[in-house]
Amino acid sequence: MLQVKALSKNFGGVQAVKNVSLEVNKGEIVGLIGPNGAGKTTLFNMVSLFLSSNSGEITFLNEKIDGSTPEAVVKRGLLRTFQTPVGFPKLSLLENLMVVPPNEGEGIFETFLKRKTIVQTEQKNYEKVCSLLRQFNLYDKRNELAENLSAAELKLLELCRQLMADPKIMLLDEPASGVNPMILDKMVDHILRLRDEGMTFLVIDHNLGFIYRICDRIYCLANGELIASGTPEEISNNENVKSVYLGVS
Amino acid sequence: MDILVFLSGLIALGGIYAMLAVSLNVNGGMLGLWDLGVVGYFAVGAYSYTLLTHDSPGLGMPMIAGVIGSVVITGLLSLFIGYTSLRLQSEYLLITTFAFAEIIRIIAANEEWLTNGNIGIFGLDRPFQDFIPGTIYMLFFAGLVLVVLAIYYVFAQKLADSPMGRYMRAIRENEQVTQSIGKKIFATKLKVFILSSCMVGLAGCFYVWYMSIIAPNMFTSAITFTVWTALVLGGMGNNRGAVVGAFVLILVQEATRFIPVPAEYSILLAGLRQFISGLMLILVLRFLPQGLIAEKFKSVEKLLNFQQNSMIIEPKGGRRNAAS
Amino acid sequence: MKKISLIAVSIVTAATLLTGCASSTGGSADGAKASSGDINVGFLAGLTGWLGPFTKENINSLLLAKEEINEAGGILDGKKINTIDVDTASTVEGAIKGYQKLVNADKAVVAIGPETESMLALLKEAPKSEVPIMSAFAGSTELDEVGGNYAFRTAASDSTIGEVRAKVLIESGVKEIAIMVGNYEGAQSDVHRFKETYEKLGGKILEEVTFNPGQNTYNGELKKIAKANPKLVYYSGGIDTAPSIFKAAKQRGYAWEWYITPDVAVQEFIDVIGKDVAEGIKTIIAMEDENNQAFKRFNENYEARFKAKPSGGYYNANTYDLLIASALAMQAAGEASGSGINEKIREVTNPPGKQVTTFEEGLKELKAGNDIDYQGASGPIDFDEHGNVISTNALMEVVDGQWKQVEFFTADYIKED
Amino acid sequence: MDYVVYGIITGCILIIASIGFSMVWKTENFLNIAHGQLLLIGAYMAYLFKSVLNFPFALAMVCSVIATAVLGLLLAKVFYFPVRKSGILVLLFTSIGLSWIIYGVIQAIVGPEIRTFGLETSKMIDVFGRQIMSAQELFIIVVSLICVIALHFVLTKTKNGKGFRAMAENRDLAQIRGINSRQLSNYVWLISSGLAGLAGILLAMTGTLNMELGWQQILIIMSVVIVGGMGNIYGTMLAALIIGLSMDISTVVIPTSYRTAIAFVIVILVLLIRPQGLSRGGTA
Repeated sequence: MLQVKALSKNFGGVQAVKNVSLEVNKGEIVGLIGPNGAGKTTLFNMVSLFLSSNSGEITFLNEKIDGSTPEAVVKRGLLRTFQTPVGFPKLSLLENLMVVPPNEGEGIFETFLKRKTIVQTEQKNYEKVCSLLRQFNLYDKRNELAENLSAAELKLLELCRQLMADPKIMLLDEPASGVNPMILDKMVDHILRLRDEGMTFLVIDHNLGFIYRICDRIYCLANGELIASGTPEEISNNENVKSVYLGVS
Repeated sequence: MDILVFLSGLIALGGIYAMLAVSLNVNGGMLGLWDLGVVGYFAVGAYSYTLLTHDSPGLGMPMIAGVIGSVVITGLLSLFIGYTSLRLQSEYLLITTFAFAEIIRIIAANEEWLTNGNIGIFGLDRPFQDFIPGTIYMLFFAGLVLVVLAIYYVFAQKLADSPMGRYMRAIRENEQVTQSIGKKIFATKLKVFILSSCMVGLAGCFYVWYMSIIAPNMFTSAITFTVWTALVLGGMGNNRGAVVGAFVLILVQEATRFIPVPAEYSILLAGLRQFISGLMLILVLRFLPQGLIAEKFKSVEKLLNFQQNSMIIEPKGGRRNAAS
Repeated sequence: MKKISLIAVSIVTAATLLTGCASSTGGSADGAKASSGDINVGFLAGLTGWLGPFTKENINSLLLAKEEINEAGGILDGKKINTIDVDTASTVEGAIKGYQKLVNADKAVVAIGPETESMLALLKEAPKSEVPIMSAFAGSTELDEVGGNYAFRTAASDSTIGEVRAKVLIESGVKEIAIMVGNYEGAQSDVHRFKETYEKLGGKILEEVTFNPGQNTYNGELKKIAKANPKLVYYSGGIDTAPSIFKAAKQRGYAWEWYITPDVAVQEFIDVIGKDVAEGIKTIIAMEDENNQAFKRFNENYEARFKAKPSGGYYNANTYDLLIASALAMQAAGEASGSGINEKIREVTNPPGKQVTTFEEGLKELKAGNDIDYQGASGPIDFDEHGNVISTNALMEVVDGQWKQVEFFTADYIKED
Repeated sequence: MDYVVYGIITGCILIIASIGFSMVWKTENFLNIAHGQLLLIGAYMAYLFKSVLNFPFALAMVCSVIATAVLGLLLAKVFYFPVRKSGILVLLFTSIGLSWIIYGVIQAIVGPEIRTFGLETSKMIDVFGRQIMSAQELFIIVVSLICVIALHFVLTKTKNGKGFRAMAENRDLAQIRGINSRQLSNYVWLISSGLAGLAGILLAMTGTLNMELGWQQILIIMSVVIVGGMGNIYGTMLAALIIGLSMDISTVVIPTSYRTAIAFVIVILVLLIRPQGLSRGGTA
């Protein structure tokens, strides 16, 4: 579903990502691990087109997408989350999610000319948002401002928000960091459930336990290079991976 | 009666500034664009109107054509400015828009064939001036300003309460996340920027009417700072705050004129007025960083009347502080 | 709720301040309580901003005129004059706000002081409000043919003074000059008619450089002038830029003769650019002959009252005359009103009539029922149909760090050919 | 050729005026509009020492720079430090409010008169038989050179200077490494205000002391700093020279009345071509 071929990125002489290739198939949960500064987030940024790559190729749903815009990629169903899930702090949860689906009312003239359509769309979106919030146990807080949520709740909200955009694949940037074990279990449940419903994931995280629990396959990056790939078992026994992790922490 | 006329003069001016503040709130407050070019669009609006309606220099067109023309011309210019500068972030955008405004003023001062240079154009007509006696014209004019201000307010408020307003606030809050959910941020910014500029341009026509003269030195950066101050004072992101901020600022500045002092000390007093404006701004920012009226939370459910029966409780910290 | 009440409080405070003070007579001079019979006269000018340096002496001149009037017993059977200073911050917006305050809140009968742009902005407003606007230093040619009804000025028009200046230069054999002009209305208007007349009379402008006030240096501008290699340079600009320009020119050894705009023909100018640099700089200024009695008397009184000499370039005598003439006009009209002034000001200042030079004399004659012709400290003060005066002019030069009158030209100078 | 010299002189004053502004921007993260009014304070302080207290000019300069530096720090402590947490916009507008306060106070004290230091007209200096610049202008260039060198020394050799550079490189990292940010901040405010005071004096030396000085200069200062790249000291120096040179050289080609517009056109061009300014500064 998503193929990355020989992707590289330079930052003023520093090679952040070197010649990385990876692949994610439909219905898979693929992990991406590596120590700080390994180039994981840079890779994410390039795949989601927030950052242009120096060389290499990204293919999504059998079409080349590099050179396109983040918006266009989102439309095709590739969504990403961010490491620090601040979202829209001064917007309520409802607003945080209601803003996601494309809405005809998001124009100046439309606001005044298409009132009826807007209300209909809003009604539809509202119901979708509410059911999503119920699924994630956030419904009671729907009128709370996002800034009043706990870090873990924000992570869930982040997930919800990206789900609102009907993704086919989701790139999760550290969904488990700063999340307490109880909520982490829930997060795992949510992700697995979504996978069962047909979603595909590419996940970055430092929490190896979490990654091993959910992932079908794992890639390991260090210093911008791919040093290992395989099933969780293979990775957990890989000497390269061990040395990289031990060497850093 | 005379006091009324005097106050109506102040209200007219305060109203014009309030129009500017509401326009600025659309892009500065709700969308979070740091636009220091307000006076530039103001000048372009005022000059386009004058040059379209005045006989020489100018085309001598009817007033209404001038007003429409000025909005269109301001819009086109802001399309150009916005297209070139809106990709820049915060401070960079601030300086670029500021630079554009300065360049507009310098051009107005130097291109004599077009604008009559520094001398400007004077004795400009006001709407309906032939039908209303001069002594009470100000009353009428203040009324006209207030009506248009009300339209501005309702318009901006409707926008704020719509999905568009929500979308704009989202961009203000977190541009990156907004982009990650597939929104075309640049296009939206440009649209709102042009809208706001057009609103400022229209206010420019009112300023011309109020002043009855147009000259480049009416359009210094002091106006931009005054409008921003009014908005920050009143509360960013909040249309009510914008209006209140503008009136409070103008009224307080004028009120200081009435402090009775001997002639020898009038220069001292003049210095003191600057001091008071500055102090007021600092105190408000220190103790009410969200402005006099903070941007208020409005529930989606309430706005759309989804759950008329249930009470919607305002969340804690329910005032949005746009000033950070 | 707390915040809303706070706004409410601030608005109410502001409004109370406004209306409360508005119903009283506003700023009363000298801290003295203004009694209800007093006549309010407004001084509407930029006390701050770029006009600030001009107006500080004018406040004094007006004070002097006021005190003379009040000491002579006031007008209309003992009514005293009361001046109210209103700062426009040197902006048109400030002038309009200030004028509205004077008219509606202070019930002033006349607004003395606005500069050119503010005059232009208030031109239509004044007849409606029936409160004349009078300027002592709005010299712009733009005002040449628009005033006369509720708008008067004792400042000589730039066009008159420009013509005089051009003629003087040509007659003294200077046929080629360069011009440095500040990028603002006052400076450009000053140069406008001069250039026209000078070229008509056969002079040649070698180079004209427009400069912006407030720059760090003006070397580039000066170099441009130097390239044209003129003998004489005409400078029309502010006092703030003068030191940078004149000192730099002197330093670089440019031995030009300088003529400057009358606005900066003040002692301060010599002080800021230095005596050695200022030596020999000339100007032609719309001023009464320094041997004229009224002018002498004004200067002496001013010096005695404020312990400083009035500066010619700040149009102090012109400001003084405006108030005296207005007071006489009100006396003649028999009522303290703007319309009274507008109606009678020509009658008391223009011939025919018995010539008077002080308020006291004028008051006496008016009371005796005689027609008068006020001869002011700044000149004969004869308003034409557009509210302008034809001024007398003086050629001034800096000698030993002082402005000295070198030559005097009567009002007829430009007419004789 | 002469225009190049003029440009360098203009640029040198701009360097002194802008560095402090740039440093504050880097450490405190906001545009300190009141920086322009610090120039005004410096100039009037020097006037106070020179013409009222009759100090020799050199001593008056030093006293004024020190006084402005201390006052600048004090103002920062009173007005900026308490609102630091409220965000950039609040700081920005506090600085605008502070500008008005300073302007109003000085206006009330000194009135609108225009003053000068009353210095003698300086001689021209001959180089190879050509008069290049006046002694006064040479003085300005020398003073700014000394400042630049001194600043470079301070930034590379002293602890606080290193701290500043570390902070300029990476704010978060510097805090992690335990750089005393309070002490550093005081230190930046002192240097920044002192330099502003010096710039004010230099400006008043060639021209006049007038109330509008602060407002007039802050616009150009902002342009310089933006062109130089956010908070980058060396970039700022380069930008000051470039803007100074282009303003003066432009007078050869286009009407002098457009001189100030040149600075703004450069700003717009630079931002459109290199949105981060001339040198890499890295925004947050």
